[in-house]
Amino acid sequence: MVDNSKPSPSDNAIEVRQLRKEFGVLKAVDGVSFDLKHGEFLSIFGPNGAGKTTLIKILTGLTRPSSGTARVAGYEVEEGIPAMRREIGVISHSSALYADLTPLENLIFFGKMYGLEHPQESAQTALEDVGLAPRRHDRVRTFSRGMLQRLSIARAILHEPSILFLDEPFTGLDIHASNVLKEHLQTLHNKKRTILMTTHDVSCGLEMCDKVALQVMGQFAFFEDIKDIVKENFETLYFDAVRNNQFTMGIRPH
Amino acid sequence: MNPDAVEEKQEEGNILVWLTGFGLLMAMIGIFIYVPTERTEGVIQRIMYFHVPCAWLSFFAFFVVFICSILFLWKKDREWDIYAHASAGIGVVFCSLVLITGPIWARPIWGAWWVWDARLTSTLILWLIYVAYLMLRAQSDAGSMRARYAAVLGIVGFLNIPFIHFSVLWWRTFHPQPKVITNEGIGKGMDPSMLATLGLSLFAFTLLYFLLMGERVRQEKLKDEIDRLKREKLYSS
Amino acid sequence: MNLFLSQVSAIVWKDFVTELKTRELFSAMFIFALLVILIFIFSVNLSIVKASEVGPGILWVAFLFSGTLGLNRSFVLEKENGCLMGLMLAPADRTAIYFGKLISNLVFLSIMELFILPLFMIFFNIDLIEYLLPLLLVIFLGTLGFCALGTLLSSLASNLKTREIMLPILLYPLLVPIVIGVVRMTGQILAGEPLSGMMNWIGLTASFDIIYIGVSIMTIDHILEE
Amino acid sequence: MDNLGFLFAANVCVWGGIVFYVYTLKQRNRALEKDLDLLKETLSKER
Repeated sequence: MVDNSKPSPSDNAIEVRQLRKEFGVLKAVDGVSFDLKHGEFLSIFGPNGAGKTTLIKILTGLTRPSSGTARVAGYEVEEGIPAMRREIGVISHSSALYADLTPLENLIFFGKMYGLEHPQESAQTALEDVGLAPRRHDRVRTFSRGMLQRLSIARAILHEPSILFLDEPFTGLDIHASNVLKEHLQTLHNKKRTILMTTHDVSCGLEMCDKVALQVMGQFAFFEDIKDIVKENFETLYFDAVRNNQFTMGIRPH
Repeated sequence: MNPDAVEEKQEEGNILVWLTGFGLLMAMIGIFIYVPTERTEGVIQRIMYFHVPCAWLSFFAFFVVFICSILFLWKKDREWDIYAHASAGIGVVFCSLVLITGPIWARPIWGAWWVWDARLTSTLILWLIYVAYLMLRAQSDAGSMRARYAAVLGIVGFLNIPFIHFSVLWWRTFHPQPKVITNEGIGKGMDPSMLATLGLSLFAFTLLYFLLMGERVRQEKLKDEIDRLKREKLYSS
Repeated sequence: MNLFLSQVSAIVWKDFVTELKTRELFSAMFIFALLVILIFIFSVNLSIVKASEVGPGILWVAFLFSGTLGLNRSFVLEKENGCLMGLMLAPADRTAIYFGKLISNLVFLSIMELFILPLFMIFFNIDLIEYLLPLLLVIFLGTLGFCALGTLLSSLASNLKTREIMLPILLYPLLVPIVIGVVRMTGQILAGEPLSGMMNWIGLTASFDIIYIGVSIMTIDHILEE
Repeated sequence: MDNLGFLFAANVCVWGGIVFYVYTLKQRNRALEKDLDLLKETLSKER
C-alpha cells in the first residue's frame, strides 16, 4: 500500500495538538503537540516514566487522551475507530505472539483479525520476508529473543500499515538481532513508511531518523529536525535530562 | 481553593455535624423512651429502629456507588471515582452493622444466631460483593485502570441485587414481612408512634451518611493532594 | 458485520488450535472437576443422604470450580507476551474480543461438562438419560451465565497482581443467584418434575444471562483499555 | 421475656461501631492534614 492511497486531508501522517493524559494527580502526557509528515522517521528519547509509552498508546488507540486531539493517518484517534488501526502497525518489547502456536498460525490469526483477504498467503510471504520460513511449523515458545522480534515485525507489517509505532524495540536484543531490526527499519523507511520510535539508544535512534524529540515529564522538551542537531550536544542534553529528570524546555543543543 | 470557600465549606460541615448529632439524639430518645414496647417481641423489637436504618443506609450507599460508577465511565472524572469509593466503604460498614444486629435480634426471637432467611442471606451476599469491590480497589494501583475496573464492578454488583433478591426469596424465607409497607398501604401495619420513631431514625441515619461521605471524600482528596505534592518534590529535587 | 463474525471465529479458532496442541486446559479442568466430585463424595455420607438430593449441588460446585480454573487459564494465555495488546491493536471491536473469548470459554466448559455427566451418573447411581434434554437446557443456561460474567471479570482480573485469588472473590458472590437457580432446577429435574413447573427459575437464569451479556457489551470497552 | 441483654449488646455494636468509624476517619484526616502541611512547608522552603 502506498502511503497516500487513501484520501487524507493533509500531508501529515500524524498530527498531535495539545495532547494530555492525566488521571487525578498522574500526568503521563502533558500538552504534547507535533506534526509528522508521511514517510518521516521520528525518534523520541526520554527517561523512564516520561510518558513515551503512554503517548504511543494514545496514538495507537489503546487508551483515550484526557484532552487535546491526535490525528493518525487522517483519523481522529479518540473515536477509536477500527479503520484507523488498519493503517498502523505496532512493535513493542513484548512480542504479542501466542507462544503455543506456530509462527504461521500466529500470522494467519492476526491476518484474519485484520480482515485480510488471503491470510494464508500473506502470512507465508511475511514469514519469507523476515527469513523465518524454514521454522514456520515450530512453536513460538522455542524461539530466541531475536527471532521473536523478527516475527513480531512480520506481525506488525502483515497488513501493510502506512505508519509504524515502535516502543523501545531494541530492549533485550543482542547486537546481531538489533542489526537485523535496524536493517528492517531502514527498508521500511526507504519504502516511505512513517515511523515513530521511542528508544533509549542514542546512536541507534539518531542514525536513521529525520526528526528527534526529547520527552521529559510528559512534555516535549525538544523537537527538531535531525539536520539541526549536533550529535554530541544532543547526547549531553539527553543524559542531563535523564540524570536530572527535569523539564528542560528552552535549552537548545546548537 | 480560596480560603473563603474553605471556611464556608467548614461552616456547612459544622451545621451538618450538629444536625446529625441532634437527629441521632432525638432518634435515641424516641427509641428508648417515647416508643411503646411491642407486644409479641418485647423490648428486643427496639433493635429494629436502628437495624432498618442501617440496612437502608447501606443500600442507599450501594446505589450511590452504582450511579457514580456510571457517571465515572461516562465522564471519566476522578471526582466520581472518589464518591464511588467513599460510598462503597460506608456501605460496607453499615452492612456489617446490619449483619451483626440481625443475629442479635434473631437469637431471642428465632432461637438461633443465624437462620438462612432470605433477607439475612441477601445482605450477606451484598456484603461479600462490596467487600470484593473494596479488595479490587486495594489490589490495583492508583490510576485510571483502578477507577474503571471498580466502576464496572460497581455497576455489575448493583445489577445483581434483583437477582439475589428473587433467587433467595424463592429459596426460602423466615424474615418478618415488612410492616411499614404492606398491601394495605404505607404505614398501616404499625402504630403511629413506632412509625414516627422509625422515620426519625431513618432521617438521622441519612444525615449521618452525608456527614461520613464528606469526611471520606475529604480524606481521598487529601491523599491526592499529598501525592501530587510528593510527585512535584520528586521531580524538582 | 461480516468482519465482526470472522474476527470472533478467528479468536475461537486460535483458542482451539492452542488447546489441541497443549491439551492443558481441558485435561486440567476435567481432572479438577472429577476431584471435586470425589472429595464431596468422601465428605458426604451417601448412605444417609439421598444421592439425588446432594448430587445437583455437588455437580454444580464441580462445574463452577473447574470453570474458574479454565477462565483464569484462558486469560493468562492472552496476557503472556502481551497478546491481548496485539488483539486490541487489531481493527476489531472490543465486543468481538469479548464474544470470541466468551464462545471459546463456553465451548470448553460445555465439553468438559459433557464428559463429567456420565461419570456423575455412575458415581451417584442416578439415571440421567430420561431427563437428558431438560437437563442439558438447564446446564446450558447456567454455563452461559457463568461464562458471560466470568469472561468479563477474568479480563478484568487478568490485569491484577493477584488474579488467581481475585477472580473467584469477585465472581462467586455475583454468581449466587444463578447457582441457587440451576441447583434447584437440576434437583427438580432429577426428581422428575417437568420444565413447566420451574418457569420462574428459567426466567431468572435466562434474564441473568441476557443482562450480563448486555452489561459486558457496554462495559468491555472500559476494561480492554491500557 | 427479658431480652435487655441482647438489646444492650446490639446498641453497643451499632453505636460503638459508628463512633469508632467516625473516630478513625477523623484521626486519619487529621494525620493526612498534618502530612500535607509538612510537605507544603518543605516545598516552600526549597524554593
